[in-house]
Amino acid sequence: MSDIEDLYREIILDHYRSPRNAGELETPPATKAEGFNPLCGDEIVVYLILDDAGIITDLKVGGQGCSISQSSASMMSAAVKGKTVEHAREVMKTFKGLMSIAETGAELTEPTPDEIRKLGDLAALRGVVKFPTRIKCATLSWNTLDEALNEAQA
Amino acid sequence: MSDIEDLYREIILDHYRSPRNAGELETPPATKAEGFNPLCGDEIVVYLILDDAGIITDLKVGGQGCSISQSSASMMSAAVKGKTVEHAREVMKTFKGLMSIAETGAELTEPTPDEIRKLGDLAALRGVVKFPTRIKCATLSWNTLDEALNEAQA
Amino acid sequence: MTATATTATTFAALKKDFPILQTQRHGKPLTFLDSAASSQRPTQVLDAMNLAYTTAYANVHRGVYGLAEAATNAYETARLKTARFIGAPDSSEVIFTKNATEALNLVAYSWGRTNLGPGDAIVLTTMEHHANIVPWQMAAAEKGFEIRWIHLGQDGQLDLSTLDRLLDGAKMLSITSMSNVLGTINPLEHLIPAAHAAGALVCVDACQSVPHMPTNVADMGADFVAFSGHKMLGPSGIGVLWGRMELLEAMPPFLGGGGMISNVTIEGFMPDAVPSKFEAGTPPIVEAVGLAAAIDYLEAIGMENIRQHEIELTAYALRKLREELGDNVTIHGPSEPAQRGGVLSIELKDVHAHDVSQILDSHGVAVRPGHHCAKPLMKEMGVNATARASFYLYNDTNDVDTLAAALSDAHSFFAI
Amino acid sequence: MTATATTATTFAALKKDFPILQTQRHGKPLTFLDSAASSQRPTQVLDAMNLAYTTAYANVHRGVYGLAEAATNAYETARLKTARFIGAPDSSEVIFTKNATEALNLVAYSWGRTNLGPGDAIVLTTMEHHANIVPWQMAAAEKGFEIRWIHLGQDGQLDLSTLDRLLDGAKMLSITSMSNVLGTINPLEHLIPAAHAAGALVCVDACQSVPHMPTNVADMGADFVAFSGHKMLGPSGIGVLWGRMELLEAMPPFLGGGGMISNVTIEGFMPDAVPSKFEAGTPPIVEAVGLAAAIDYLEAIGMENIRQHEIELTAYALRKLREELGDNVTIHGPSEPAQRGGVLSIELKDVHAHDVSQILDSHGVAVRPGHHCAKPLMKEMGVNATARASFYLYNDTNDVDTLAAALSDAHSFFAI
Ligand SMILES: Cc1ncc(COP(=O)(O)O)c(C=O)c1O
Ligand SMILES: Cc1ncc(COP(=O)(O)O)c(C=O)c1O
Repeated sequence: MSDIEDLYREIILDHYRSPRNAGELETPPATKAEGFNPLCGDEIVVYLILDDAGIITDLKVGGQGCSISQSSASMMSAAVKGKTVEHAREVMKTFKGLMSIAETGAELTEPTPDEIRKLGDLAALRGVVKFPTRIKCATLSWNTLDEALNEAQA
Repeated sequence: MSDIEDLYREIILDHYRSPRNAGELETPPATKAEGFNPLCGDEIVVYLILDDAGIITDLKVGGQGCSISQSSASMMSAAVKGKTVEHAREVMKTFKGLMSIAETGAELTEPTPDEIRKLGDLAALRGVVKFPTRIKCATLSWNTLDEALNEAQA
Repeated sequence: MTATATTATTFAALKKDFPILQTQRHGKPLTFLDSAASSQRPTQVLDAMNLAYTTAYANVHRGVYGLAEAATNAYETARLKTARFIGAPDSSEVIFTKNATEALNLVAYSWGRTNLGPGDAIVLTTMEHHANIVPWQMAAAEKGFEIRWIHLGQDGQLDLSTLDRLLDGAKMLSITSMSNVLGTINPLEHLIPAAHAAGALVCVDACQSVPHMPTNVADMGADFVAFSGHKMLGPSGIGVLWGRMELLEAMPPFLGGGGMISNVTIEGFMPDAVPSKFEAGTPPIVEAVGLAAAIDYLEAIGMENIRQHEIELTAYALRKLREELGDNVTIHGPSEPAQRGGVLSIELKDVHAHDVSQILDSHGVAVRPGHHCAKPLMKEMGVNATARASFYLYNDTNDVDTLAAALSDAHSFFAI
Repeated sequence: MTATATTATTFAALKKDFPILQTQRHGKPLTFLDSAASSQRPTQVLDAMNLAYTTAYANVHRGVYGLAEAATNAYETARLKTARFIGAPDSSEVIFTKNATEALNLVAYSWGRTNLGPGDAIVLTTMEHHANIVPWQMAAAEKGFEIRWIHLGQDGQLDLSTLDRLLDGAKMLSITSMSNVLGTINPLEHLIPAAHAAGALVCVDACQSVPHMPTNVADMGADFVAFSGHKMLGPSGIGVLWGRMELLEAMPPFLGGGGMISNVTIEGFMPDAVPSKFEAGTPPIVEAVGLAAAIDYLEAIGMENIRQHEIELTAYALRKLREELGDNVTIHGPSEPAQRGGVLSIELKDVHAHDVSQILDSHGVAVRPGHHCAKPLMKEMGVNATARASFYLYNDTNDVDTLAAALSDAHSFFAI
């Protein structure tokens, strides 16, 4: 498989063409965060509702951009909707590890095969790591989610 | 003769060690102009008195700097003191021609052997032309004289 | 290389002068189509810089010794050459900066902050590169003057229907000679006299035109002209501001430091004459030598010939892409090749510019996706990003064919 | 070249890495003693730049294709290397400018004009290069703050007897780490805490120290540090500003344009994060690559070793010139080699610096005459010009011997 086929796996194109959880939520009650990639103009808007138990009861994603940023956002939404904040942050950490991004101040730890398996569809984005400029596309929705979660918890 | 010996001819060193017409004149009646070489910090101050007939009846030179700027100033003073403004400007033009400098807007005309002979001691500065950065040293006193004359005639 | 190289074959032969164009990407020959962002450079330019570094380098000005004289001479010769290349009446009007952006900031800081205040207005176009917008927005925020905008009209051209109203009372029109997104060549021969008639000065961002067509600032009649060395076969790290001497003399300095003063005391400083006044610190010495070598190279080919070559290549590309991709491709900008530069902003149906560029890269084709530092323009065009292919003298119809084939592949890849 | 090169012979062997040092002047081998103005560079640096231009050049950032990624990577690697070289806690604190002068202007424009006004004061020393005087004078003329001066004291050192009074209420101390005229190394370990205790920030003009001795900005405790690539074996056209992130984040941008924004509309712009915020336009891409190669070269030798070599050479030179010329020579600056850099400002009795330099040139010896862009200092020294000989890692005792012989010749030439 060539690098480019590895980058654009079928499952990615599927999320790109039919994004999950696309749309908006009313704010309030929802919390909204906007992410922005100044390099390419990609935009991601995350709307979410967090209940008292710390569960992301609803989540929608808006914005526009390339196949990588949009499919990553779609997969992200599927991976965290209905889950706890804790779980969402765990997935975020694993996914960023897959993208070779360490938490601030921490050493980079490569995700274990087991952790990767738990990523589900998101694991298909592993080919991105060979294209450093695209890593920002793949992580944009996650950084935006992070902001929205911080705000919802603030 | 090496370039450097050609540059520092004995007559130049003589003017450098025993500058002619060194000093100041009271202003007024004298006109004063200051010249400045920002590249090396050389300074020339020209004081002169012009009578109604257009004759430079007195002229003194102050300032400090390298052997080329100081000897050139000394030679300049000897060449124009007691002469008419017209004559001074003529010598200036010949001298600048020797330094490969054309009047603004004019073609460069190399001085004829006859003109050079008329320069007297000043002709000894011809070696300077091989050292482009020193041309400014050699012409500094002349540019200052020019300013002083313009002012005296204004 | 001959001075009369005009045919496509002769231009194709230039490629061998550019070592980087012999390299490969993903096992494919490199098809470099991003010269609007920055061009590549021929061996002649690299050799000139190496020669300077290995035989004639020292800090310029102030030195009496041989190397310093040689370096100063090379630097000042570059100024003379640049002046002649753009038809500047006086070589002292050529100021070397680090890039075109610094040149435009110099105008906005030194001329702008001195001459503009509340009640004043300047005119920009929405087609400007950020380098010709942000410096003015910064000055406007500080000094309280108004910025008026000429908007985009039909066929990638400016809408000049309200020009007179916009210019009325304005003190400056700052405008690009050629859009780096659309390729549009603006009608300066009409705009400059109109601005002058209204009492406004004209600053031209000539980044995209100086490398690609003959330039004569005197004929053009502009007051300031800015461009960059790295887009015209020169090295990175050097730009040029040309300005009318009378204006430059009246302007305060911009950067302060060594080389721009005639005297400094603890009480204050006196600026030196133009151009030194605007060249504080150690200038881009060897970069100027490289720029001069680039100018020699361009002049040997002839700017008219380069322009002609790029018109032909653009015409061929517009035809070829349409043939190959039909309605699946949109190319923004003027439809008439002679009215535009060799800059094609491409939109491929259902494929984001970022993905287009990525797929093209796998074919060895280098095009740039994004907003091209022209976000206000992108907004008026109603797009978020385009994939921009841009040509220079070393490109040929083979490059266009490779581009067309790669675009087809990108389209089928995403269109399944 | 080994990492433990410490003996004079090993240093002498470095000369072969510098092609320009193999050249001749007036039939004599070149003795280059003007590195304080600008150094020469080894083949390794030139090769790195050529490699970048011929295999990995494109405009940085924003590009998806291979060349653009490679160029961006090389540029950002240079930032990382520079940050590590100066001990910066965070590589984003390293901003690439065109030279040290732009770096200091950036501080004076962006930090200075935002934070200083009537009633405020900053402290400079009369030992500063014009690059650390004029930008502040320009800002002071505009904003109406006061500039206070630390004057020259004994033995080429600053007079710190009134330091407390000068710092009282001051908002900034901007000071050179090493004088480019006297070689004086200022006691920053004392001055920086004193300034901070008084509530002032500290900006260090490190042009003359970063190339010649170990630098650790974190240990130093400064708030801003500026230096130039061309004085440390790097190319012309690049300088560095390091600043504390907290300060850089709070400062407004300086130059506006592409690359420094996160958004632009016709209503206004939003700046990008540090360091992009301060790097408008196409940066000195290949210059950064050259600087990184220069840093590699310096690190392989070791900055401690370089410092040691220069102390030894300076000690030798002070002794040798005294021996050869006795009272006919005055060398300004600290008498103790360990307290100074390898910069000798020479006055030869009865011979003007300009003439000294000229005669030395005929011996192939390159020294610089003049005020060295430090006119206030020259005034305090009571001289108009000096002939400055300055050393770097490629100089050796042979160079000093040649200098001494040439000075003797200059003296006898004029003293007859
Ligand atoms: C102490 C000092 N500061 C500032 C500068 C200015 O550096 P640049 O000319 O590279 O901007 C120099 C060098 O000339 C210097 O020696
Ligand atoms: C039209 C236009 N203006 C200004 C610039 C800025 O040039 P530089 O990045 O060399 O400062 C560019 C290039 O990016 C451009 O295309």
